[in-house]
Amino acid sequence: MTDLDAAWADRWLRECARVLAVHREELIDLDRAIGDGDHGENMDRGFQAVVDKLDDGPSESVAAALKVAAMMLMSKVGGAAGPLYGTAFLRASAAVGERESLDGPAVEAMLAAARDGIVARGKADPGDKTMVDAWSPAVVAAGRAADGEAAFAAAATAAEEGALATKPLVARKGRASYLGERSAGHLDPGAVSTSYILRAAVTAAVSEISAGGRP
Amino acid sequence: MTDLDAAWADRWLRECARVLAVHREELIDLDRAIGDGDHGENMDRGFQAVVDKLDDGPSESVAAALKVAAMMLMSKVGGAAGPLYGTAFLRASAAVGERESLDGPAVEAMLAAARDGIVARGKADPGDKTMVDAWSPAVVAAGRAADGEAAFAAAATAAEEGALATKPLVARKGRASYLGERSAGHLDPGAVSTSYILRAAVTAAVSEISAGGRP
Amino acid sequence: MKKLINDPKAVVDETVQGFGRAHPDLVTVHSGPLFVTRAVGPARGRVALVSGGGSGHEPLHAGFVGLGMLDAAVPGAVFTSPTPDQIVAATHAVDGGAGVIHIVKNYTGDVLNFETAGELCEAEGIEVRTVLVNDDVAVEDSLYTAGRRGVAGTVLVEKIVGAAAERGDSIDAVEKLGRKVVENVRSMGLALTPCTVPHAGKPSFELAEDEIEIGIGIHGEPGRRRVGLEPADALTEHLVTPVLDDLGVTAGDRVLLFVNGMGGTPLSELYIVFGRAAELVAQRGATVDRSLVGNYVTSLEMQGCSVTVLRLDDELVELWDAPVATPALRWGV
Amino acid sequence: MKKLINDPKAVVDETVQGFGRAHPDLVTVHSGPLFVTRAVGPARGRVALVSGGGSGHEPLHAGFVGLGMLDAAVPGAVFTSPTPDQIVAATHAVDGGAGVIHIVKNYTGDVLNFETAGELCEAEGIEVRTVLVNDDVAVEDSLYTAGRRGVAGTVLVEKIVGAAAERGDSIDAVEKLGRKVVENVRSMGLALTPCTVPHAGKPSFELAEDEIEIGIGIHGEPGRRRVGLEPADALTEHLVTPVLDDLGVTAGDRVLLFVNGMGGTPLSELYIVFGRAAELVAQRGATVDRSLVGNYVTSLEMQGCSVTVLRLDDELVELWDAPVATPALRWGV
Ligand SMILES: Nc1ncnc2c1ncn2[C@@H]1O[C@H](COP(=O)(O)OP(=O)(O)O)[C@@H](O)[C@H]1O
Ligand SMILES: Nc1ncnc2c1ncn2[C@@H]1O[C@H](COP(=O)(O)OP(=O)(O)O)[C@@H](O)[C@H]1O
Ligand SMILES: [Mg+2]
Ligand SMILES: [Mg+2]
Ligand SMILES: [Mg+2]
Ligand SMILES: [Mg+2]
Repeated sequence: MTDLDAAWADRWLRECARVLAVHREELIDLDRAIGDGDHGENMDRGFQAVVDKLDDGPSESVAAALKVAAMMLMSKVGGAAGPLYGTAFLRASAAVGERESLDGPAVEAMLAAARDGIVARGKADPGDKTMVDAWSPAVVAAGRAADGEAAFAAAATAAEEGALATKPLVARKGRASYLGERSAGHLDPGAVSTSYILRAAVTAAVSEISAGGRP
Repeated sequence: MTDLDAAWADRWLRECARVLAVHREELIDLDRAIGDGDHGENMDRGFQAVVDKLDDGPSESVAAALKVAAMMLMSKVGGAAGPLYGTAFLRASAAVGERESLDGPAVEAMLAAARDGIVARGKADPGDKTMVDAWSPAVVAAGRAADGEAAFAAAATAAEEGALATKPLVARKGRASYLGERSAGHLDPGAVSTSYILRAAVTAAVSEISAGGRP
Repeated sequence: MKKLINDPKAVVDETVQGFGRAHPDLVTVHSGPLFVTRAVGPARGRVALVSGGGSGHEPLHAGFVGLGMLDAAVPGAVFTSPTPDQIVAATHAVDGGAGVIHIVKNYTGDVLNFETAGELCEAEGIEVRTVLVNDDVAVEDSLYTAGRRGVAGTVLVEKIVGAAAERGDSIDAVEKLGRKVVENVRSMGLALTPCTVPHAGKPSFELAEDEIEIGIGIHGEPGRRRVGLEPADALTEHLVTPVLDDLGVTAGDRVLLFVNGMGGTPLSELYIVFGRAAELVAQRGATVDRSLVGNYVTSLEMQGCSVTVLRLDDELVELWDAPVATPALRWGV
Repeated sequence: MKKLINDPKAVVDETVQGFGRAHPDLVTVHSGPLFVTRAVGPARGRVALVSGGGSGHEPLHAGFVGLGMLDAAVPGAVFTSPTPDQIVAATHAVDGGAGVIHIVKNYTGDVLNFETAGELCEAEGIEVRTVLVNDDVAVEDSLYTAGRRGVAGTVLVEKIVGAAAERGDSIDAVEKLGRKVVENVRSMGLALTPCTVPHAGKPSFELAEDEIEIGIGIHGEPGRRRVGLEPADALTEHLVTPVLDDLGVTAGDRVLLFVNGMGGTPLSELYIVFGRAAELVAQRGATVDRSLVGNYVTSLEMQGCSVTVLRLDDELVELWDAPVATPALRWGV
């Protein structure tokens, strides 16, 4: 079992960048279907900027790494996802505080803070077909695990299921809501990118070899 | 053998309108290949206007009918073809003068006057891939026939052959000339419309039943 | 994907740089972060106007920077709202001490980024007010959506509010006027073809040769419904009727009628639509007092158009007629 | 064929009527025969300017009727020059006794119809002079062609000659100035897509997804050659180099750089082209003193652009900067 420490946090963010680059086109296509086709491009650009920043040197703490991510996402992503993920990582960083590494309850608290930040900014309810539909079950699932790695594993799986469950929903927030009934039948891109981000935390915990940026 | 008189002239112009409406798309396509795709539309619009004018009542003389055609073509066709055919019919009308009906030499003189008018306006030489390549052989062929109907028949056939012979030529006048070498391999639309106009004169002579306008 | 571009990632930068080179007398381009201001300095002593949003809608917004209209424009990536740091930098650059108005189109992304920027500016002592434009009547059920989108009406808001800021109105007055214009402007659009975002490389939606998408926004997103290919007169009615109904235009009203091209539609077709739209306005007994026809709020190379109607009164007419000197809209000076 | 039109045969009429309705303060539309004049009466005591040509190039020519530019415009059928009776009627309507200049793009059809009209006007005692615009360097061998075509440079001729007519220059002076502008302006264009003439219903030519047509005119006619899909910078060079070479632009020259859209190209792409074109001008040691970017001389919905360079001197700059108030070009008033 790996410590979810500062080095892990750096690996997590780099793994996010790798995975989002891999899934760039998929997220673009999901967003083309019910939005404006930029989500994959936005996330790829944002996390690539995070990696560029991390290249300056290893982060001093988990909180420091998460704060770097927050600032870069906020200033490089734009669109709806930028402020939402930016706020999520900023609140997550604050929730982690001085902790050197994360156990199960700390992961749950961190994810809950992130989710609350997204809801505070975006005012979406569960079922509105947004990234909240991935974050909410993730927080609940994380609460059932004892150690940090298991908490993230449970959260990622719950987020994946939450993302899949957005398919039949009619969107009520964000750009997809303009489609009305026509938004049903498609996955929400932000919920899918959320599941990639949480799964990346597990990958980073399992494999200690840093994944680097773009493949 | 029919008299090429005022009634024939009216039938000729109506037959032109009918035939050019039938061949509207073909002439558009020929002009799309090496020009701007309006020749069929221009000729159809122009001769339809001639027919509308003729509907006011039968022409008093061959010259009068041809003058009506000249004025309507000049004011309804536009493009290169408008002034060229307009001038051709104006000069033809003048060449016919007071004649009540046309014999072979009169047809030759009329076609020569039309051709000269086109050359005076457009300054094209034979071989430049223009309507002149249909008119020039038509004038020569008409000179070999004794009666008017035979003169038109010979002229129409020569114009058809002249039009076909424009295919390999590189255009040196009109819009097609901008294509340079790429103009070779296509018939000149104006030469083709000329051959339809001359053939219509024969049809009008053979069949005394007026063809009317648009089919 | 066939476009006059170099690297899809550099499209916005190269566009804005070329724009700056073409209009050095009117605008200045700032980089790191990217924004555009008037060529003259900040708005000393008067309210300044900042707008922005995703790129791909040119000339919106940078084309409307200049005397009598915007003080700064903040271009985001294509169809992606700009980031707070860009908006903060632009707000700082033009603030002349009398406060800054942010004109924001109602999209979640724009709202969130401008909101964040506004909080940061306020924290630094700049008074910021927001005028939210939401003129798109295609979004019917705002209870179940993020609310109506801001579309072509934005140009009218920027022009009229800009004239008020230019003549020295207070920030309260300018903000109030902004809300008044927003309350009186409505739009609706349609598409004949989709558009292709450079980084996506694929059309934003598929549309058969005989289908029209009605109720589109300005981001290449699909609309609310499809109809068959109909004559321009019928299509124009699909747009004008909901706009006039929603705005409640009645006999005696004076309006500004704006037919906007989506980028790939020839001007000739916009005039055909304008002619029919003007007839429909006249049928209600209202008068077209002012008009605007052209490609002002576009979706890249999309073919289609939108119709915008603004209810006028003497004040709005005066401000509409006031001098404006921007790259895309100019008169009186 | 997907277009915002009603009857293909009525496109020109409906466009011009809609145009007249949209700009009643600037222009008046006359029917039977069809032409457009300024809303104010004839050009009393000064030289009047009439231009015209096939429709489908909007805003050319009617969009340039107004103070400081044209007195009348004569629209033909789509891509078909107008007829002599239209031109004669327009010339009559604007003649103010000091003579009329016909600005004619060099196409056989336009030349022949304006020539015929000019003869008829002269016979009625109106002094008519013709300024023939032939700026298209894509037509190389004018010995073997109908001569160079008139394309986007026409706008610059109309603006500058219009300013001279407006300030009261004599017909000799205005005609001489027209020739000077023509001698100093060159253009070249390319297409990414063809266009579809409404009455033809089919694209004017076929172009693969990775082909560009270089050296096109403005009537949807094919160009001189095809190249593969290249970045905007390389494509811009294909246009700018022949233009600068033919005009003989050298170090120290001042130029007006005009990037014109063919109708379906987004403004953003035109600015990318402008940026590169300006660099290429600078590389020769010349200065871009004035600029124009936009869809001014179009080919319906064709995607593509042309680059025009006009060599400037103090006189031309002064006339370019002079006030103009037309639907499509406006400043200083
Ligand atoms: N109000 C909201 N609350 C939570 N998430 C939202 C909200 N609005 C949008 N989103 C999320 O943002 C995603 C879209 O992000 P993105 O495409 O990058 O931005 P934009 O919609 O501005 O183009 C959606 O799939 C959705 O998950
Ligand atoms: N200078 C000329 N002399 C004789 N015929 C010409 C000349 N220029 C063009 N033409 C004829 O005109 C025809 C094209 O007519 P049309 O398409 O109606 O006009 P435009 O070329 O103006 O579109 C050509 O096919 C050619 O036969
Ligand atoms: Mg999106
Ligand atoms: Mg033609
Ligand atoms: Mg977006
Ligand atoms: Mg033509």
